[in-house]
Amino acid sequence: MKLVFDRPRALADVQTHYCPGCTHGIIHRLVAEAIDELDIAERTVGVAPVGCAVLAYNYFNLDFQEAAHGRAPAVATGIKRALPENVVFTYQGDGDLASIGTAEIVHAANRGEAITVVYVNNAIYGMTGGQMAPTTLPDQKTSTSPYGRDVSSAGYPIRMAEMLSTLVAPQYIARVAVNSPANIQRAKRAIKKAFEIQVKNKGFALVEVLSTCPTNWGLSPEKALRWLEDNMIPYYPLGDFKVPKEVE
Amino acid sequence: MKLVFDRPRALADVQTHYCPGCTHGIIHRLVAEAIDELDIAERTVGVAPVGCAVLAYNYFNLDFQEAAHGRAPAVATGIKRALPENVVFTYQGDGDLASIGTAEIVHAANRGEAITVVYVNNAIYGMTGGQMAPTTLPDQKTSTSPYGRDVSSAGYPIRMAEMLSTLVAPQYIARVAVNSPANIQRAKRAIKKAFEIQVKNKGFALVEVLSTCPTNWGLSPEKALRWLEDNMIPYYPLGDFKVPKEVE
Amino acid sequence: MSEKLLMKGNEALGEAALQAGCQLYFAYPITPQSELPEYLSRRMPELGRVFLQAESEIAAINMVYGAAGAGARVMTSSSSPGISLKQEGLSYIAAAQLPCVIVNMSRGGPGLGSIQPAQSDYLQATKGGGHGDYHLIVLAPASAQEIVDLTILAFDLADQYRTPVMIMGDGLLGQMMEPVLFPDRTNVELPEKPWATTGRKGDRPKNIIHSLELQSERLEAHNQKLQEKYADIAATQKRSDEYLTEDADVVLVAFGTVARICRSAIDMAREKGIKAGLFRPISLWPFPDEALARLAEKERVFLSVEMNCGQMVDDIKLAVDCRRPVHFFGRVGGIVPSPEEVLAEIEKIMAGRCDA
Amino acid sequence: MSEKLLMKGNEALGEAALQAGCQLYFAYPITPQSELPEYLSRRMPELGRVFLQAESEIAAINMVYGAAGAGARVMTSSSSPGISLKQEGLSYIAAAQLPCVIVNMSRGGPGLGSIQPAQSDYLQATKGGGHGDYHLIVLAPASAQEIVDLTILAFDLADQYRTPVMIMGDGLLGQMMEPVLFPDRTNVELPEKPWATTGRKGDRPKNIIHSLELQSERLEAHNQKLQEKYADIAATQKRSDEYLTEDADVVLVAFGTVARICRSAIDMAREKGIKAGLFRPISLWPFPDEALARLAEKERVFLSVEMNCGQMVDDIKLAVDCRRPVHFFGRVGGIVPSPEEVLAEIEKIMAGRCDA
Amino acid sequence: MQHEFIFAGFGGQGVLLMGQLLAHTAMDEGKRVSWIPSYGPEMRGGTANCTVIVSDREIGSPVVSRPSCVVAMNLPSLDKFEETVKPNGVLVINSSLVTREPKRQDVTVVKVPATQVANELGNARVANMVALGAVIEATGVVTPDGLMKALKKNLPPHRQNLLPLNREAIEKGRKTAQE
Amino acid sequence: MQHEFIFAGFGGQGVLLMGQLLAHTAMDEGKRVSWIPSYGPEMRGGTANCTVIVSDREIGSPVVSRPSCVVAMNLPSLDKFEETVKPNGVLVINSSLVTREPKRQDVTVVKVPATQVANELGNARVANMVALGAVIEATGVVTPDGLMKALKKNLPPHRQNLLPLNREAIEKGRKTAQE
Amino acid sequence: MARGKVVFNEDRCKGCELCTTVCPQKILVMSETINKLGYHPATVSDPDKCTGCATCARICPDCVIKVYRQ
Amino acid sequence: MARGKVVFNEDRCKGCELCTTVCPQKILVMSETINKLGYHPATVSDPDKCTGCATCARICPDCVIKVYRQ
Ligand SMILES: Cc1ncc(C[n+]2csc(CCOP(=O)(O)OP(=O)(O)O)c2C)c(N)n1
Ligand SMILES: Cc1ncc(C[n+]2csc(CCOP(=O)(O)OP(=O)(O)O)c2C)c(N)n1
Ligand code: SF4
Ligand code: SF4
Ligand code: SF4
Ligand code: SF4
Ligand code: SF4
Ligand code: SF4
Ligand SMILES: [Mg+2]
Ligand SMILES: [Mg+2]
Repeated sequence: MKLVFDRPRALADVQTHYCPGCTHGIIHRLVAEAIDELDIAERTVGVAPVGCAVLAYNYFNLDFQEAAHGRAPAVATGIKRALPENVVFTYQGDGDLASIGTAEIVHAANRGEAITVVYVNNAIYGMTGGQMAPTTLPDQKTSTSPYGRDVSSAGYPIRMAEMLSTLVAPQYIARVAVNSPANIQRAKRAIKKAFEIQVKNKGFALVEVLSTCPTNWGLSPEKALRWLEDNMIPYYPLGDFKVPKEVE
Repeated sequence: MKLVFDRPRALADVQTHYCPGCTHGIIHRLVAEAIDELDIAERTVGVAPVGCAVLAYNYFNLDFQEAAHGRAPAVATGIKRALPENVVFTYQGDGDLASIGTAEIVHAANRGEAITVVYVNNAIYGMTGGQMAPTTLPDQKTSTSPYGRDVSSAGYPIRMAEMLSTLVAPQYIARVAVNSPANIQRAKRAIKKAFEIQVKNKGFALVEVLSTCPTNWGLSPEKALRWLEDNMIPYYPLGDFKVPKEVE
Repeated sequence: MSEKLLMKGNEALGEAALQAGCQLYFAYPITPQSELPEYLSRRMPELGRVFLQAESEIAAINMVYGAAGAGARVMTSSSSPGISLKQEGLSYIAAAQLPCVIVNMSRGGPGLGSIQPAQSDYLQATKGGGHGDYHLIVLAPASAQEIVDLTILAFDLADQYRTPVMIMGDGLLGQMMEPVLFPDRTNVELPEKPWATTGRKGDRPKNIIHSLELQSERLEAHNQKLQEKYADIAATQKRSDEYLTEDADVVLVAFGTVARICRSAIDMAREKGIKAGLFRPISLWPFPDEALARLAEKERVFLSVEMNCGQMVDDIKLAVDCRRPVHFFGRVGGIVPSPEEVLAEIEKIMAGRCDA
Repeated sequence: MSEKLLMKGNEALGEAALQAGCQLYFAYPITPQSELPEYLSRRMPELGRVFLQAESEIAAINMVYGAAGAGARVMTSSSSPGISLKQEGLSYIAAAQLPCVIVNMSRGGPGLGSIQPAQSDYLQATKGGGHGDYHLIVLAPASAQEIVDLTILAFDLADQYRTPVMIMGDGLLGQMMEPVLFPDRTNVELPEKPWATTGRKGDRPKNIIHSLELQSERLEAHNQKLQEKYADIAATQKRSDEYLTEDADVVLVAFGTVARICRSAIDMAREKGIKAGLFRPISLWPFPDEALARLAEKERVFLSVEMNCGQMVDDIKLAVDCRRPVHFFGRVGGIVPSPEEVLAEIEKIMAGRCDA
Repeated sequence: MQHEFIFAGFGGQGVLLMGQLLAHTAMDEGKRVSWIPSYGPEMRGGTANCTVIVSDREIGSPVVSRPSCVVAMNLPSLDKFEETVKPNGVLVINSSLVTREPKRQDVTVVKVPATQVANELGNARVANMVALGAVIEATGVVTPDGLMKALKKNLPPHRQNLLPLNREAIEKGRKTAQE
Repeated sequence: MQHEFIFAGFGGQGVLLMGQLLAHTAMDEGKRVSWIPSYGPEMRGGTANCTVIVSDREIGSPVVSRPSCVVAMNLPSLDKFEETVKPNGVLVINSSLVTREPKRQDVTVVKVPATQVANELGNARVANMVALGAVIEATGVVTPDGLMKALKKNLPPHRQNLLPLNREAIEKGRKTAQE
Repeated sequence: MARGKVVFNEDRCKGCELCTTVCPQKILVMSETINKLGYHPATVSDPDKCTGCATCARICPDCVIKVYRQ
Repeated sequence: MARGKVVFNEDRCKGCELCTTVCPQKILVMSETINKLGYHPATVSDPDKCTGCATCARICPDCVIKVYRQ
């Protein structure tokens, strides 16, 4: 029998600190698979800001920079401008990218910075213990929205993929989810495409990945997948929002 | 003969420091007229960040707060939440709102903060002497884009009205220009509507006003109006991008 | 309220703020102060007050600026990296003379560091982390009860002097539960704020909140006014506490959490016959230098114990006019020194002293 | 280059950075340093290097972090409020030990203040405006030529110690034209940076740039490493200059622009028979305390002259071990003191001294 | 007189609550008290512990390196904290989960099959109360009466129905310690 | 020997350039020099001035409160700076625009109808060169030759055609001052 | 007789000329004189033709012009 | 004979059960034993039915599962 599925080389063979069933782990693997398949590990630099994935530098077999909360796109810009031949990607949470780091992602996208952004939207601040995120759904209870998110005061969950798609420069913007084997395969293709674009076209690409946080949602891993499907996907529709002509 | 046109009461009877022909002055008047017509001067608080209009507190007969660069929407949020019965508006430049203050405007808009935003887009950093703004047009020469804005490195001029219109909460978003008497009248109506919405619906409203900077564009005031018409309006189309049902 | 409650420091702080009349709270999540926003997100809506999670620390401090300028009692909180982000805003608030309360439950640094307790933002807080000549009043509680008392005081001082006041704690103080009593504040009258931007009604001249002064002479005059205010605060608002200093040969200087560790170490030293005492700055700015100078009149040695690399040492040296030896012992990175370690340090110093 | 050029300080700084091999520059516009980005926006594309106007000061410092981590020579510049915004980033850069150069052409504060020259960010720069125990090397030039020399030095020190270096000037130095000579640097070899994240090629272990240390013990060890580095820098990198101090009865202490004003005042004082001299710190951190202590061996008085409210005074007192009187004269808000005013201050002190 | 406790166990065993209840009781009985949780890195899982001090006078360090009593609800906790107990102190062990014998000879060892007792009572979650009963019996830090009062006061309204169960658990714990 | 100049006038009169050219000349003649503009609030319009110091030794304060020479290209400049000239200093006045007589008796007053001369030369913009000619004549701070060289060196390539005009302007200015 | 009348607050005029470019009657011109601010202010050359349409006032950035109409 | 084979890196399993919910053959179950991390690891109940489709491996967040196919 042939080995048909194994840990990608770009993923370090270590145990992660993620909670059981947290889909951060799946997304890590998809990123590593894309890097393996494109054979770019030797020239890739990852950037992970603080958030549950802050220790990503331990989990990838890649050069890595840790970034301050929200600033990964700026850090990645610095790296990419210094090393234009390298492949640079950020791995950011929703609190990170859609709240404190709004200016940085908007402007990196607007400049068409040739980086790949993996945007993990789990509708919550995972690392800090489950506070409301800009992406938290209406009426969703979190530790700082104990009565449920009140959209009249806290506003609506923000759809970053759609918003960034209004900009001219970005080449590829898509939203995927990792709640089922089929969606994971789609997510895989999108993430790979986002890296391919950097390798080929040198443009900005972002993949928003709907992800779970069983711990802070207070659900079992399986129920969390279902909650994602039933609640997040209707609000955050999956699909490509911006596709470059050549790569389509 | 009847007096048919005079300085609005909300506009202080003092000389401004604006350069000859700078349309900041026109926009000030339109804001003051709207406030007079709605008779809300006694409960209005203005917020102006640093930028050519930083001294707006001297030019309006209104309570006023100066804000740090980019932070007017946050300051206005603080005021409005403290004084929900008051009318609060910001008067922000393009460098301010569309660059350093990106996160603050996106999130004030996304929260549906019940404030009125007057966004003066003159495609340049006026106050600091004509550096490239996020809104500077492709190939436009400025003191920090001496060879013309290179979109491949500096990105494309950012269309804030369009981008913010993808959000759920904002009630009214429009773009106007003050380059001709007819457009000034339209601008007037839009600005008034933006205040009316706050008075009636308590929602977020933003009017982007295309404005001139004769000094830093290196053009006479009249030529500047024409440059605005010929170059800015084609890139920044005028019109309503988001209109509330009730006020339409 | 007069019943004793067992509360976490972070929650006690939140409740004290409410009782001090805090009407709005703006902040961004960060460990180890999250119990504070979490507590207030439950309590403030109950009271019809404003809890708003801001999009960032920068937005939060600027919301505080706006609300304070509008005349409200307002607070924000964060921890070290988040406090660094607020430095521009703090400088603006100090310059515009707006009363407000800022909480720093500080953590190990620099950079992302750790979330464990630390005191390594002492210099940032006391020497001005932002630009320009300004000060925050900085209060450092050492127990949950003191968190309550100093939080209420912070709001009052902020209004009295129209100045930002910082409560400086650490994760340990924030997480620890201790009994607290809330003082009766039903009869407290909050001061008028005729300068607030609440709408220019009738013929009151317009109110302006600003810090721009393009004419250097006016900016200098404004700075002089601020300096006079700071001198006034320094003259009247220095706070400190002492424990067994009277006959002490070695005086430990420590604030917050560490002061309590030192207290235990002192008890242990006394048991061993070493006359140790504790000087505890409660106001870090203004630094209680005169009280310390009085202690330096007698010949004794000083030992600064801190959860940082010695940031308070210079203030102590200056307070004692460089006339007495000032030693230092510190742990950093989130490590809380143990009483035993501190005792060992005391013994070392006393031994050295005998040698000398 | 060896021809003398008449250049503005800001432009000389830009050219010096280019000659020092600065490959990338990220910044956000602010007066009074705009000539620097404007100059570099012309020059860097000519040289095939990277000029990028960032969306904010925060983005700029984080771009610097990224590029420095990738092994490049990189610079940013701003002025007071913009520098306050960079504090979190600076703490991260110091913690991650990334070499880079930060320019602060400071202006009147606090808050928005004015754009006129000031030195009121001294404490922010030297005591750490960000969180945690860290230092910047801070260099304060007093002429266009020194701007050139110290800028080049800054890049070299940054690499040598893997640490951020700040050039601290003010609008006057930035706007002033003076002759400058650029040293010949064609043979300078830039140090290797085996730690840089340039892609994990072959079997070199991966490189990681980070400052998180969740284990307190490791974070403490990292802090100790940083402190050792700072001690090393303090031992070898203190820089100062003296003028007529040998026989001086009164020693003025001043840096940057003000040092030049003092020089003139000293000349005037000498003409009147007053023995005045100047001690000029060039490195503000590490503060040249030993050189100052040597001056304090003789009985003389010190006068700190600053464009702030006396921020350097404590450093002087500590350097002279509180043994000599340290007076202060300052102007703020963008006002540059005149030699006449300083002279008057000197005369006052000398008169007081005779009285005493 | 000062008692210093460390309660330690798995995340779900309710060790934090156990400490809090003791602190509440002691406070209501007029003692000075402090309670601190171990608060680790911003991540999940693993073990938990808390430190409780009960004292007649002002409490100095709330951090304790040499507690007078350690309560080890599981094996890793015993491994970690056994060495720290003060000589002549008390070591309370949940003998249902801790398989090995303690090494210390200079302390009073109290073995309580807390999990087993709780299971017998029909609710594994009250193992912490069983252990707490043993603790107060072994140390005398608070009165049983005070503990019962504090229990009632601190159970949230919708949990008041669990009062009898918890009471019984405490009583059972006390009994074991008397043996 | 140290010369301290303040050049002042309307924004468009080229006073900053005038000072820069003098600084360039002096530098090329081996002197120490410094030039600083008045740099005001972040806004436009109004008057401009610059300070130039030319010295044999290291320059201390680049800011000058008592210049040895003031060049007032318009009336507001005279109003503002007349009082500051050192006794026995030089006051150069653009008499085409300055209508009043100077008050100072203790300084050498040089009146140059700079604007008028420039207009006669066909280009109002060289009034600054006319005045500068007068300045070097009245103060001797640099040689006429040096100034001409510096002029040529510092005119940008596309302006070299203006060299003769500027030269003539300087010469005319020198003549007036000789009178 | 003129249907309208414009009154200039001359000392506030910055001489930007914008009013002159929009007057439908083309009756606004720049004056030879210099005002307090140092600018040539705008003025009306042929007051009788003024219709009081206020177009000039609406574009004036400095609120220099008052308009009267019958 | 089985068409596929799954091999578990048992000590890395966090017992999240996700693999068990997606296996088309429904042959994955949670073991009674406890692994080094303190979790009940997943295991295969009926190896013969495994098709080697790798669905389980694809959803496993912890890269616990290697899959072989003929
Ligand atoms: C400046 C700053 N503010 C706040 C924090 C605290 N903090 C750490 S991670 C985080 C957000 C985590 O949420 P998200 O980005 O959604 O990532 P997740 O953990 O959910 O994957 C926050 C607020 C910080 N470290 N720095
Ligand atoms: C934190 C900070 N960064 C930079 C500046 C400098 N600054 C002042 S105003 C301004 C921008 C002005 O441009 P814009 O917002 O477009 O307004 P305009 O002057 O064009 O009307 C800048 C960058 C500042 N004051 N504060
Ligand atoms: S807290 Fe949430 S996002 Fe973070 S590791 Fe756990 S489950 Fe995943
Ligand atoms: S600089 Fe430009 S925007 Fe500013 S006042 Fe002048 S013309 Fe207007
Ligand atoms: S009111 Fe109309 S007609 Fe009269 S001057 Fe103005 S624009 Fe011309
Ligand atoms: S538009 Fe106004 S400022 Fe401009 S010229 Fe006419 S009156 Fe004067
Ligand atoms: S490979 Fe397919 S059939 Fe085999 S265990 Fe995994 S999911 Fe089931
Ligand atoms: S999905 Fe992975 S971690 Fe989860 S139970 Fe299955 S093998 Fe274990
Ligand atoms: Mg998240
Ligand atoms: Mg602008």
